[in-house]
Amino acid sequence: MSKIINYIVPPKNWQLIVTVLIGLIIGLFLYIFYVSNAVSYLSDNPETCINCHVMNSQYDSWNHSSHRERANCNDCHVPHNNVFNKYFFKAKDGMRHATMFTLRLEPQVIQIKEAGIEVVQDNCIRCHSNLITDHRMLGLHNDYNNFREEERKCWECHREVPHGRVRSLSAGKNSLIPDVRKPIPNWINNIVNKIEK
Amino acid sequence: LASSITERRAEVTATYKQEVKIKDWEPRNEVWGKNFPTEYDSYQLNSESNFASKYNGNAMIDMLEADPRLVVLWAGYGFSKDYNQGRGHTYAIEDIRNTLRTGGPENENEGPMPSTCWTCKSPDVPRVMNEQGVKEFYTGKWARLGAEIVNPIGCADCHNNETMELQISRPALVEAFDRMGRDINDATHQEMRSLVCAQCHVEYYFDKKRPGAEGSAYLTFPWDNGMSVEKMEEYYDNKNFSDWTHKLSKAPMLKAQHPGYETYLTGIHAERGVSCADCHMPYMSEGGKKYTDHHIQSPLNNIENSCMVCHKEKTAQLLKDVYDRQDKVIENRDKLEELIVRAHVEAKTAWDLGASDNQMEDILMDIRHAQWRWDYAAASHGASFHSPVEISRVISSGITVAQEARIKLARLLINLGYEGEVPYPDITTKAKAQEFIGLPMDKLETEKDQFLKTLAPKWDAEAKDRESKMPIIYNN
Amino acid sequence: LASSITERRAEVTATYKQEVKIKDWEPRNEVWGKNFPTEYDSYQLNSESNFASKYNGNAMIDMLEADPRLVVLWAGYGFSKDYNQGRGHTYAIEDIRNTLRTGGPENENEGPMPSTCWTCKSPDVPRVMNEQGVKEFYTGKWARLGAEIVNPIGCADCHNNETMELQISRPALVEAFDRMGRDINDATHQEMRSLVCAQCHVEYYFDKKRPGAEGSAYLTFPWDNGMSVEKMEEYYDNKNFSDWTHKLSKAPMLKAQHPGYETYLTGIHAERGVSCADCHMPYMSEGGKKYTDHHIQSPLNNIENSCMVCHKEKTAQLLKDVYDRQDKVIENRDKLEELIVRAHVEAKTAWDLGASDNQMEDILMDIRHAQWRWDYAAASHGASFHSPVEISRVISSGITVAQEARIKLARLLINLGYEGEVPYPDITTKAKAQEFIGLPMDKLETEKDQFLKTLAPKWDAEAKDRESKMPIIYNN
Ligand code: HEC
Ligand code: HEC
Ligand code: HEC
Ligand code: HEC
Ligand code: HEC
Ligand code: HEC
Ligand code: HEC
Ligand code: HEC
Ligand code: HEC
Ligand code: HEC
Ligand code: HEC
Ligand code: HEC
Ligand code: HEC
Ligand code: HEC
Ligand SMILES: [Ca+2]
Ligand SMILES: [Ca+2]
Repeated sequence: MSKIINYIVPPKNWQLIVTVLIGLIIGLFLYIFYVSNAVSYLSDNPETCINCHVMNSQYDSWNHSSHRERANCNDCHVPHNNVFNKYFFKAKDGMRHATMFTLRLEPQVIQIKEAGIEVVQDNCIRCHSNLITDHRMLGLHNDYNNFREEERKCWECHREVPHGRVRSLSAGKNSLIPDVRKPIPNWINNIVNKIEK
Repeated sequence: LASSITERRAEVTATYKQEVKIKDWEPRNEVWGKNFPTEYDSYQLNSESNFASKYNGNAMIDMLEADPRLVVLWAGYGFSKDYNQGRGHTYAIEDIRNTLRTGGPENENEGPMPSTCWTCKSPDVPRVMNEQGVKEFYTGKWARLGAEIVNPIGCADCHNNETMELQISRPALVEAFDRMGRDINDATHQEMRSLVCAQCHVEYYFDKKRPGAEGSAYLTFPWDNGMSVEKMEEYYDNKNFSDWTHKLSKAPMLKAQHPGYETYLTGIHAERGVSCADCHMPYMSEGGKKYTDHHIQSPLNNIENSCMVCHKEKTAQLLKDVYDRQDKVIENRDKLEELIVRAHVEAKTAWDLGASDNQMEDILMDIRHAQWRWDYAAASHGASFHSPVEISRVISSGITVAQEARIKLARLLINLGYEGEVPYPDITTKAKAQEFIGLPMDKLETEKDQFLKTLAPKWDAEAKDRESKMPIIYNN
Repeated sequence: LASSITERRAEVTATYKQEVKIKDWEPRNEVWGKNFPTEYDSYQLNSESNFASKYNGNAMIDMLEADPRLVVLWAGYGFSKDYNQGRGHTYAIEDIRNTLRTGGPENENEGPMPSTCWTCKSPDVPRVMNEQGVKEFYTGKWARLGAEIVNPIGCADCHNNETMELQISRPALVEAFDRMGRDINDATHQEMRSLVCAQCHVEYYFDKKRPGAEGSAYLTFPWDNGMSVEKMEEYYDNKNFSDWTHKLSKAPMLKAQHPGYETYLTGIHAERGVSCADCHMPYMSEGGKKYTDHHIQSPLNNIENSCMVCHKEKTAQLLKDVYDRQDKVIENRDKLEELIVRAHVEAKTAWDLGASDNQMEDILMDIRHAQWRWDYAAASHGASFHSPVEISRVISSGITVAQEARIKLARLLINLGYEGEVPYPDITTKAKAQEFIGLPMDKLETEKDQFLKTLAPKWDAEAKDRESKMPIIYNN
């Protein structure tokens, strides 16, 4: 055991530098976490999604849809079959979105990915299963509803649900998007302004 | 949650008992209806016959009266006697009995039509095919099966009786796929929602030379080279096949019969994976449950449930979209129709002036090809909406060929001593047109009346007797 | 990383300063570009000339070489000398100077074309119109304004210099709306996103009889009766107007010039409110800011940002959709083209055999109408995608009329003693076709070279001098 600790603990003359470095890394991480409002990413509040302006047009279209009162982003876009899966999926997606956003890799027209499609489809069914399940058919033939529930995407017909059909970073550009908390704290602003002057 | 769903499903299986057991080959729609009352109720609405859209609908419309030029185009062929706007599936039996095309048979060996005509009219067909054999089904006169085939198009045509899955009940479609090197078993569910229709809403001909089935009128879809107007034409040309010889022009004619599926495939909706059922059998809801509308009709009578699920435009706008396309396509289809009428009449004039077979050969082939194109565009009833760009293409090429025929005729006629334009016949009414081509309408109508009063009721009685012996098994 | 996030946030809220003051009538795009560098940078990309789609694109393509039948169709008219695939807006000046159609003027009173030709080529146009007057602008030879008009199509053509709002800078569009009883001031913002294009991408003619403007070649859009192929034809027929007399057939011809806006209006995208800019100037984003792509080109070079905003399909599928429509439409447009070539040659043969004016009159009107329809379909470059159903309709009717002419010609030719078909000319290359119609290409090219070496550089020098006196006012 102590062998291992010895192995990890750097030689005396390095200890200060390493401690400072670790402190810096943790600090920077926390800073990024803060600046990017990552905490909010863990919540179900739709406002968290428009933390990134790239999600504005989806927010806007959802905000004008009949689902606004009934389903938030995560109701559709995150798996709800168990709690672990929910947060795992969120973290995975969140990481990719954040990375792409920061590296400016987002395309003009964002398209939902294969994995996301399945999640959403499952969620449509989760809420609407009553309507689309034909019990009589189930009694006859257990697979009958496969088609309605799996093979075909609901939004092949319900093309406007919930985001409408026009998709681009610029769609709904005049919409009222709630003002997300200002990301740059005043003390940083002050420092920056001082340096400039 | 997942387990909760499974549980609920099991529950459901238990509660929803099937009222009756549907046996193999059950042709009676009302028997299926006992298990599926919602679908059956909507199916019954197919008997409505009061909706007329601009060009289609389910109202009874005498198409020869509406457009007497058709009489001339089909001179020498059954369609010049009688042709009506198609109606709902529940009319299939009534309409085929009533049409003058099937004549007035007095017994099972009489009449102008083969038994094959029944193929697309009833769920009795798979039953009888199973009993008699396919080749045998296609053999003999239409009247031969009159007592066997009495239930209008229905459940057994499209559904498996045990699982209710969509299934193909007609051999012609399977055989055609086979010859194209394709297997319907590979079709996706969504494709099946169109393929059940493709059993009937397709171009066909009666092959009288099929090896192993000589003597029968074997129902065949001419898709071996492809489904485009050119590829099917090539198929028929290669086989030297013609449906009839035109009474005026003596051209070896082809009749295009409702190539609905073939033309639908070339349109944007098919390209985007929209099926026939999506528009003609949209989901409806009753008591918070979705079911498939079995009132199969013009979607223009139900734009809200069909188009508007996918398109957010207003009803009036969508109606306008359909009519705009139909108007633009049909404007030139009408022109082509007139040009072909002229070509037939000019060709007749040439024969009358002593033209030789040799001089006429090319001209007659042009007429054949032009009318085939016209009919492909006209008989595929929904196609000026299903695929307006392809249908326009077909019509343009038809006009080119029709006019080529007329250029050749113009040269020939002058050489035969005819000066100027051949006058357009007076065919302003159906009666005048039928007289022009020399049809004995009174006789045809009398024979039909006779048939409907004597033979048809016998068929019904015989069928009633047979069906009374087919028990309905109730699940207790 | 952290700073990148902060930076991007900052970007969004950043406001920009106007670097320069843009004066009224400022024609220089680079001056506007100082205030709007993002738009200007994308505008500069209009100089790319390397993208060729199946039928369009911005690559330099000699259309007469690609399709020598055009030479025959336009015999006796400028287009038979030279006609290229249209390119980006930045080429407008270069291309109009280079084309053999504008000839090789040696001074301001020479050359085949009127000054009106400049109207759609530059933001200098509104400036000069303001200075000289509109009627005056349209008066005189093309060479007269060579030194005035040097900046290729740009900002002042579409934008208000103070507000940057879209605005109309060309009187012809406003006048045409006026005659139709409409007011462009009522146009919505979305309509403006097409109307700025409708200043140029429209059918036009030069009215030489305009009351009050006699002696000028007054730019006029023939929309008084409507914008359809029939309504514009009616307009020209009523006015007895023709662009030229065909060299072979002597028909009084019409040239259709890019009725892009008129045909777009008949398509589904216009019906659904999609504007030219939606497809040809899609939104882009740079640094968190959205801007309008000012690289105006074939959307096929940018499907991801244009089509995919509204369509979920893959790039390859959307490309196929466009090509499918173009292929289907152009197949018959090509056929029509051939039929009209034949008609011209047959008509020439008839004249050669001594046909009378009287005998030819109807035939020549048919040829006029057929070629007008063909050109309406062909010159409206994007239209086989913008509105495939309408364009198909137009082509079908063109084929009917072309063939009517040929039926009449067949009768006439035999009467004049000509037996059989008139042979199709050998026009397999541009050179052969130009020889066939008797064009002195060497002479035309020498004159053009001379012009480009002598007069054109003088224009540039004069313009440079003038612009050097137009100050750029920097905001401090
Ligand atoms: C850090 C900025 C940011 C935040 C916060 C954000 N997104 Fe995204 N999102 C992006 C970017 C960038 C893309 C484009 C990624 C791509 O195309 O792969 C994207 C793409 C997507 C997609 C389509 C791609 C896929 O993965 O299927 C969905 C769905 C999505 N986001 C949903 C959400 C939801 C729901 C939230 C809130 C819980 C959210 N986003 C919050 C930046 C963000
Ligand atoms: C009712 C279910 C539902 C809700 C609620 C919902 N979405 Fe979506 N979302 C969908 C569907 C369905 C798609 C796929 C749309 C498509 O392909 O046309 C989608 C796609 C997306 C995409 C990818 C863009 C695209 O068009 O493919 C993003 C990003 C996205 N949603 C973000 C959000 C955000 C942010 C919210 C909350 C403000 C939200 N969604 C709420 C169902 C939903
Ligand atoms: C969290 C539960 C939930 C989820 C997930 C959900 N819905 Fe809904 N949906 C509802 C409720 C509740 C309503 C009724 C809303 C109302 O009437 O205001 C509704 C209404 C609808 C309607 C009718 C109203 C309209 O907007 O056209 C459609 C269609 C619909 N949902 C389709 C979908 C589809 C498709 C999805 C998946 C992409 C989906 N829903 C996901 C709960 C949900
Ligand atoms: C391959 C299937 C098929 C065959 C074989 C077939 N039909 Fe039909 N029939 C149809 C379809 C599909 C329609 C509906 C057409 C429409 O309205 O678009 C129809 C419509 C009809 C109608 C009603 C409309 C009218 O024309 O008056 C009659 C009657 C009819 N068929 C008689 C016949 C006769 C007689 C034969 C034999 C020569 C025959 N059918 C062979 C499929 C077929
Ligand atoms: C012309 C073809 C056709 C005929 C005839 C037909 N059906 Fe259907 N039926 C369909 C199609 C297509 C579906 C949708 C299947 C799917 O998508 O899974 C369907 C679905 C059904 C379903 C499943 C539940 C639902 O509503 O979606 C039942 C039950 C059903 N039909 C009963 C009947 C009965 C009973 C009859 C006779 C009265 C009948 N069908 C006649 C084509 C047909
Ligand atoms: C067994 C043959 C058969 C099958 C299978 C079939 N049809 Fe038909 N269909 C017909 C016949 C025959 C008619 C004409 C009946 C008449 O006019 O008497 C017809 C008529 C129609 C009509 C015209 C109804 C009206 O109101 O004018 C429509 C629409 C139609 N069918 C659509 C479909 C669709 C969609 C499917 C598949 C889901 C389908 N059909 C399957 C044979 C068939
Ligand atoms: C083939 C097209 C199609 C598909 C696929 C489809 N629907 Fe529908 N849906 C319809 C039609 C049509 C209606 C309207 C029924 C009515 O109003 O009678 C409807 C109605 C609904 C409604 C009720 C809307 C209201 O206004 O009350 C909901 C919710 C819904 N669908 C959800 C779904 C879900 C969830 C899926 C995927 C599992 C789905 N749909 C797949 C065609 C479709
Ligand atoms: C299941 C979905 C669905 C249904 C149902 C549907 N459409 Fe469409 N429609 C589409 C799609 C997808 C397109 C292709 C355009 C696109 O990609 O947005 C389209 C295209 C069109 C177009 C443009 C094509 C053209 O020819 O110019 C028209 C018009 C149209 N539909 C009208 C209708 C009408 C009318 C109905 C009802 C009879 C209908 N649609 C039913 C999905 C549908
Ligand atoms: C996108 C929607 C759509 C699809 C998919 C579609 N149709 Fe249609 N269909 C229409 C419309 C709209 C009409 C025109 C109805 C009218 O004019 O009244 C029509 C007309 C018809 C007609 C003539 C109806 C009548 O009233 O006489 C038949 C038969 C038909 N379709 C069969 C089919 C078949 C078979 C398929 C698949 C192979 C199919 N349709 C696919 C929308 C559709
Ligand atoms: C009403 C506006 C307008 C007028 C007036 C006009 N043009 Fe154009 N011109 C255009 C447009 C728009 C295009 C691009 C067409 C396209 O590619 O679709 C074009 C393209 C061109 C081209 C490049 C393609 C080619 O044909 O080689 C030349 C050169 C040209 N015009 C010369 C002229 C001449 C010479 C005149 C006078 C006879 C003239 N233009 C009058 C609008 C106009
Ligand atoms: C002032 C006249 C004018 C205006 C305004 C104008 N154009 Fe053009 N356009 C032209 C001319 C001239 C050309 C051909 C230039 C050449 O080939 O030298 C052209 C070429 C084009 C091309 C062909 C480019 C290529 O890559 O082949 C497109 C696309 C185009 N214009 C679209 C538009 C759109 C969209 C608008 C409005 C947003 C517009 N134009 C406004 C005159 C104009
Ligand atoms: C052929 C027409 C045309 C020309 C030429 C043109 N623009 Fe634009 N411009 C547009 C259109 C269309 C828009 C979109 C306007 C809207 O929707 O509000 C636009 C928008 C803009 C905007 C608003 C911000 C944006 O990007 O949406 C600016 C700034 C701009 N243009 C600058 C310029 C400059 C600088 C030039 C010259 C280099 C220029 N434009 C040339 C048509 C044109
Ligand atoms: C601003 C939205 C928008 C843009 C951008 C757009 N479309 Fe469309 N498109 C539509 C609408 C709306 C329809 C009508 C059908 C419907 O209602 O779904 C349509 C219909 C179509 C159709 C069917 C019509 C037909 O002719 O059969 C095709 C194909 C199509 N679009 C391809 C494209 C392509 C390729 C592009 C890019 C060059 C494009 N669209 C750009 C909105 C758009
Ligand atoms: C729905 C999308 C869409 C709309 C709206 C649209 N276009 Fe196009 N346009 C296209 C496509 C796709 C092509 C074909 C490009 C090709 O073949 O490379 C095209 C081709 C063109 C061309 C020829 C381009 C070339 O490369 O030479 C011109 C010019 C043009 N369009 C102008 C216009 C004008 C002007 C308008 C409005 C009046 C307009 N377009 C509206 C999609 C559109
Ligand atoms: Ca009908
Ligand atoms: Ca071009």
